[in-house]
Amino acid sequence: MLRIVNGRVHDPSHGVGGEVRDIYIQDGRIVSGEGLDPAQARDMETLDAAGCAVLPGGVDIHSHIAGAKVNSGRIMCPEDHYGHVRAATDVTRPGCGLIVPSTYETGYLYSQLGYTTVFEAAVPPIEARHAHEELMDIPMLDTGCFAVMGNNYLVMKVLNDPDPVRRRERLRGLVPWLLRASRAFAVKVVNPGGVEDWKWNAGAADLDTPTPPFGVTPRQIVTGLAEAVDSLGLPHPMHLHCNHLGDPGNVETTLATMETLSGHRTHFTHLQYHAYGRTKKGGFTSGAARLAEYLDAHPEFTCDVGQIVFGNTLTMTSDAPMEFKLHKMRGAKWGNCDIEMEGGSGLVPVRYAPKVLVNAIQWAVGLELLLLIKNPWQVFLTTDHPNAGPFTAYPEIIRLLMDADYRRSWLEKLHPRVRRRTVLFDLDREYDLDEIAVITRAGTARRLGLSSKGHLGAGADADVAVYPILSDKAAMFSRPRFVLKQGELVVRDGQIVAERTGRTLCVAPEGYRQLPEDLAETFAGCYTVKLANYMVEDEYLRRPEVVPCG
Amino acid sequence: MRINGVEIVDTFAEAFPMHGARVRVTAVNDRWTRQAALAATGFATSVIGCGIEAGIEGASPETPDGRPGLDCLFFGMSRDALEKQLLKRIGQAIMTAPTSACFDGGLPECPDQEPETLPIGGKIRYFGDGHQSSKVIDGRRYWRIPVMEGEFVIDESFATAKGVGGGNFMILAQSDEAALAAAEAAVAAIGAVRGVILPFPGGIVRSGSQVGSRYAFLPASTNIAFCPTIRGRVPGTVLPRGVNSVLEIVIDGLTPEVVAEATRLGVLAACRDGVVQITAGNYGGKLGKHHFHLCRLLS
Amino acid sequence: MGEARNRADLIIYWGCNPVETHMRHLSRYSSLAKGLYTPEGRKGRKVVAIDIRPTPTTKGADLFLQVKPGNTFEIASVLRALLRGERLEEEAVAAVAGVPLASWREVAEAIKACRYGVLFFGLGVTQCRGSDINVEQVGLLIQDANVHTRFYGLAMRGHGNVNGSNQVMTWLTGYPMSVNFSHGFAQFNPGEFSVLPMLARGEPDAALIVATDPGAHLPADAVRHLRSIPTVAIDPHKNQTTPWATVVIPVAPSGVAAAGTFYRMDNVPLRVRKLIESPYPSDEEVLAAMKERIDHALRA
Amino acid sequence: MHTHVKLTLRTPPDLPVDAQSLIPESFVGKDQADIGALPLLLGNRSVTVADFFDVAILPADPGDGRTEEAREGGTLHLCGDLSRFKHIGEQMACGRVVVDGSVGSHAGAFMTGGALDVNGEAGDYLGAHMSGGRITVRGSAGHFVGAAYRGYVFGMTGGSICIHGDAGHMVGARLRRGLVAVGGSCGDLAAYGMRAGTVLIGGKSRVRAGANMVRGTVILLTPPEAIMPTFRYNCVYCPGFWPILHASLAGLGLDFPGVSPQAVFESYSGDINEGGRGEILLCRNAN
Amino acid sequence: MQLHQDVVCTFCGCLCDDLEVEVEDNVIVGVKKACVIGKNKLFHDSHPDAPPPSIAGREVSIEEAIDEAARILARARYPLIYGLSSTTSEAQRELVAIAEKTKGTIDNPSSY
Repeated sequence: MLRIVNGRVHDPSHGVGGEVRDIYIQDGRIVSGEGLDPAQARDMETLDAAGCAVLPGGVDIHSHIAGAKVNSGRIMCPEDHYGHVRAATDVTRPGCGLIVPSTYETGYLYSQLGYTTVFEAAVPPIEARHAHEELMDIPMLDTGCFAVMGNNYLVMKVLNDPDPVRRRERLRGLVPWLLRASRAFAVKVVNPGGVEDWKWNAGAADLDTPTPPFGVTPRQIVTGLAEAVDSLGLPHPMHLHCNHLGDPGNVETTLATMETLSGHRTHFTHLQYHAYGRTKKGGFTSGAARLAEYLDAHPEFTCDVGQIVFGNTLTMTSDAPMEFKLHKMRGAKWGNCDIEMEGGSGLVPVRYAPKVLVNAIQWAVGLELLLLIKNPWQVFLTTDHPNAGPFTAYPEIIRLLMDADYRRSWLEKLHPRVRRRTVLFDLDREYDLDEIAVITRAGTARRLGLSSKGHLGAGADADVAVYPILSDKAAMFSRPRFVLKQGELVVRDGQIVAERTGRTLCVAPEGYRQLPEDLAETFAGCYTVKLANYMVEDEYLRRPEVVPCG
Repeated sequence: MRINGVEIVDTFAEAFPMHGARVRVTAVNDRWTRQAALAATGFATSVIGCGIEAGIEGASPETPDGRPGLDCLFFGMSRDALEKQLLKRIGQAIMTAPTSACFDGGLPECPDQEPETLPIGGKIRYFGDGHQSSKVIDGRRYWRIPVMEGEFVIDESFATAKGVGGGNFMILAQSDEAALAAAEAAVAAIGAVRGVILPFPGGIVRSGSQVGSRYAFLPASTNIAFCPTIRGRVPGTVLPRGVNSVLEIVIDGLTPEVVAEATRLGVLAACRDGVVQITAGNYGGKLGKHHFHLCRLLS
Repeated sequence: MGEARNRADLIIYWGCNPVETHMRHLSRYSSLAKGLYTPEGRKGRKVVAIDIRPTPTTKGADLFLQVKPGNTFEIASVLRALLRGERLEEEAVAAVAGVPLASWREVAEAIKACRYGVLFFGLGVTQCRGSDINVEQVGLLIQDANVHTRFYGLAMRGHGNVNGSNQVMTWLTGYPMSVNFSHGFAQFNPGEFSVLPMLARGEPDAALIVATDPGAHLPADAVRHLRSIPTVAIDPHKNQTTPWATVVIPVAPSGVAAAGTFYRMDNVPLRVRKLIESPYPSDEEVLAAMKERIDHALRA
Repeated sequence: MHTHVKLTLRTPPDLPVDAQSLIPESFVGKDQADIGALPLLLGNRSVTVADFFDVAILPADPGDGRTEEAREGGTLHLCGDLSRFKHIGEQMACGRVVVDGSVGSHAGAFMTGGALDVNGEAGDYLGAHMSGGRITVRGSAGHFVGAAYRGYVFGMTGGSICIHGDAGHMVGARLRRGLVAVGGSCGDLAAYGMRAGTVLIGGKSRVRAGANMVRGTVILLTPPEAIMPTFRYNCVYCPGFWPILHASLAGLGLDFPGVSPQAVFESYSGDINEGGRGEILLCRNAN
Repeated sequence: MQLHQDVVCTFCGCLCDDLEVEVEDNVIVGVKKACVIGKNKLFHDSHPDAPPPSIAGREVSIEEAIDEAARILARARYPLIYGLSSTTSEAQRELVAIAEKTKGTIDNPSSY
């Protein structure tokens, strides 16, 4: 057994807000200290957390850490790696990179911030084997991945079924099959219909733009999949990247999508990129307030922000058409990959600069969402790593949320017109540690349906992050005193002291065990791999853990 | 004091600080170098009417492109005025001349001043309409502007320094022939001095001026105290009897020292037969910062 | 390649000869395949071939441009210029790579006119004068093409899992090839840390060769250096390296007697299976054991 | 402080050596023992300067003291065949490194100031990413002179590199600013993708000079194998800056007999795929 | 006799995954759908022509050969690890780990 003593515990799931409590750990889980013989407690291995905040390990709900497009990003940007290297030590392997770190480095960097669980947010099923291969090589973290379905041919074929009952039923069979084929944890939808549209060389998809070849609309795609996810009781709701990412005025599309989905549990990802109003001349303004208002009235919705971090980064998304647009706009390097019948992906390096008005507005919009949405259980901290910036910037963002003076000090560094286009600098709200705990672990874990994560109650996974309480919150969260992974000390004073292999989280909802004959025939007709070679085998899951459906 | 029988009045020339720059014009041969330099420094006798004072200082000791070069000095009442005129004159008179190029001649004689530069090439480049390009050689940026005959090369920036404008002396002579001969001799003598120019035609001015006028619209008017034809009716005349013609030499220079030296050589050369007196113009010492006492210079 | 099969109405084979080297490529993935939106198969597609000599692949093309060797970069540049609508002066650029400009115009027009084009390029592009810069230029060509239509490029990878080796190295080290760990972390620099120049400079003092046959594939001077240092060869078969290698370790052939993952040329990973039993361990098993022993030796 | 340190190589190593420590800054103010203890990486193991070199601290050489660089940062004098020593002079900011012998790759890479003089040959990536200072190589240099490491958009951003002998492929590739001058011949893709600056090749250049260049000037004093089809012919003229550059090169010790300050050049604009604002100047006098 | 369906061919980058392979007595006796080269490779891989484990030409056990290889690589000061092209990503991972441990250089035939 092991105990953490004298720390101020922030466990918002249990309403514990900074009281000094001891945490007891046995066999990788948190156990109750009640009735423990004091002598026995004294003999335990003890970590002294005096002057520290004790939080559950961080849970990242949306990040890009593994798979084909991440790896393409690594190849595309060797210059990101040269200056960020980690030499091998007795406990760690070498690593490099910041924006697209190598797999081991990804695990180490997350762990050094006190994160213990991270989800890869976009995996096309046909490339899921690759994602799992990389996830196996990310230590320190429990991981899982989301299977992209918003432009999947089979999904659209089923959605095209005119009989609503049969359509629902078949989707309830197909979605679990795709999740199992890719050993994924949740359903991801990226620019529904829009990627397929792009392959036909068409313009951007609106909610009611029919998508070839079936003429299924994005509205039909999102409602169909949301219904399926609901009825299957998946632990995590549909994880939705809306249409028109990054376009001025896209807040209208986002609101229309929300209205369509109202009543369905939905997670809107990197909402910052979908929260732009439009000036008369077509310029950017913030639409964050309208979305915040909508979320305040709709507890079934959650979002993560995708907060912009100033500096260089690499955008990578399954939203291939958006990436091409970005490439033409910036004249930057571009990579693209169309994935057969399932989607696409693109890569473009970018630099977000505070003096560029659009970037400054994007930066403000993310913070506005975090500050305007009243209930912290509905909004989560992400940078959509690495799209809006690397996850290593989380401590800096936390400081911006917890310190209004510091936030205001940024005004002079930004493009002057940002003041007129946003309301950020009129907001005085400051997050407290409990709220930070919600947006970085408790809230994300709950939204992911992970009952043993994001809290410190008895029975929880003993994933714990202990931070020294400092007035500079960026410093506080960038160098944890201790991090425990499944009850073992892995980070001390910000340094990796032990390497641990995490688990792969997946789901196993009831659905098709085998594709029905017509879909199998469709599969054979449009895929270049055999059905028998499509499903990801057990060999690709390290320490799998099936999270039950509700 | 007297030199060669010419009286040197014990007075001083009063001169003002002016902002100066040295422009080094090169071209394929002496002829085209001179054409460009003449055009650029033409109609630049007095800031009063021309906005700038300029002249050809002499042959360039060396040129960046190894071609024949002439150094021209430009003096304006402010850096702004200087920049405005240089842009016009280089753009209209040097860039337009066949085979020309234009460089910053530098101001080595003014090492004590804070170095200030004007972005002359940096602005003239826009004539290239987006097709201009620059070349940095040994840390110095040159602009290359495509022109119909080839390309026009000009330094990005030109050094400026505070110099001296309005150094002068007057040659009071018995006849106009004598006055002119003396003035020409003075101009020839001053030609040996680097760092100065004589902005008036051939270095000589006959219509010297006084500040102000009885007409509100004129800032300056004819220097009545020195005009022989109205000697009898002007109470403040300074002309002794027997003076029938006066010519003035005006000197602009980069430093007081070179102006003084030019004055000294000029006066000495002007002390010839037929010259009655040599004096200088001033405003009682109230207006100008620089005073050049003739007798002190010559003793 | 699913997209090539299902969508491509224009296929360009450049510096590759899949009919002889990737024999089922045409029927499964490209010109001859019948796909979802290409039910007519070959009839519904335009096929262009660019190569330095006629091959069975070029024979099957609608348009064959026989080019002079070593001009990949120039060809890509001219096609880019044509796609960008740049003025090319016929008097100066009468021919590129020995082919009249008019023919390149035809190719550029075909790209502009297609609905979905795919360019397959092979060693003729990647291994000719300019190597990696050629690939960069072909990449720019593809970008320029996407201004007009959807256009996609894919390198025809040779050996079964050479793409996998790029992928694995990239996620573990950050780089797809040519990585050095002298400092304890990965340094990447093709040329400096590439096998051919390193051997030519005589730098390595020991070598571990797995699943390739340098004795057969590398130039003589490179082999000479390998033969002068302790060399470990791991291979399922006798080859031109095993007779002289210092240590030879036989293994079970992957995909026949050992299971594991291979990456297709378009990055789709597939699991290869064990069909028969081998008396020998797999590469993975041998290397895992070797790693442990190296670790032990280094810690000792 | 004025330092003059001389290192004499005893025996050339048979493995590559990473010699990042061989810059004047590492030596200033150190005694013989400290200098001998400076680290080098031989293959994959750490060794010291003393393992390879005889170390001598010399009185300030009045001859070296003449150059501004040496006065500011001291002189490091290396003797012997250092062709397996990589990264000599890398990141140096001041002072002077003189090598009597050849150096390996990355010499003077990321240099920001000072001077590196190699009286011998240099390897690949000479002066890669350098932003200031000057490099002179009496012999030949390898590939990627002043170029960018893979992934970067820009290579060298300032300073000058002067090679009296030949150079390999990609001379001045992705140059952003500065001068790369090669007295002898060079390989393919000189000035590839350059953004601005000047690349001059005295001898024969092979193919694709200036390919994908955005701005800047490529000066070829000897006719190349071919000019990229994506360059358009302009005219024949004497560029106004050429006499100035000619004099500057002469100052760097690069003389081109037969190419006068008034030489005329064929001018080409390109690369048209990148906007066509760059130029190739092809000397006419030479033939 | 065993019939394996949907077998992945490992010869080239196409990885055709629809092969039918017949195995009898641990020997491949039939291959369908593969191209000529793929078929030959499968037969070749099935054919026992493995080199005997050896050190300096002397036949040894596999274990001894691995020991000696480890000794060579642990001692090396600039080892080169090369190949990787026709093996599994699982084996490639081990090779990267060996390169890290021996502080060596790792490269594959796609380098230039």
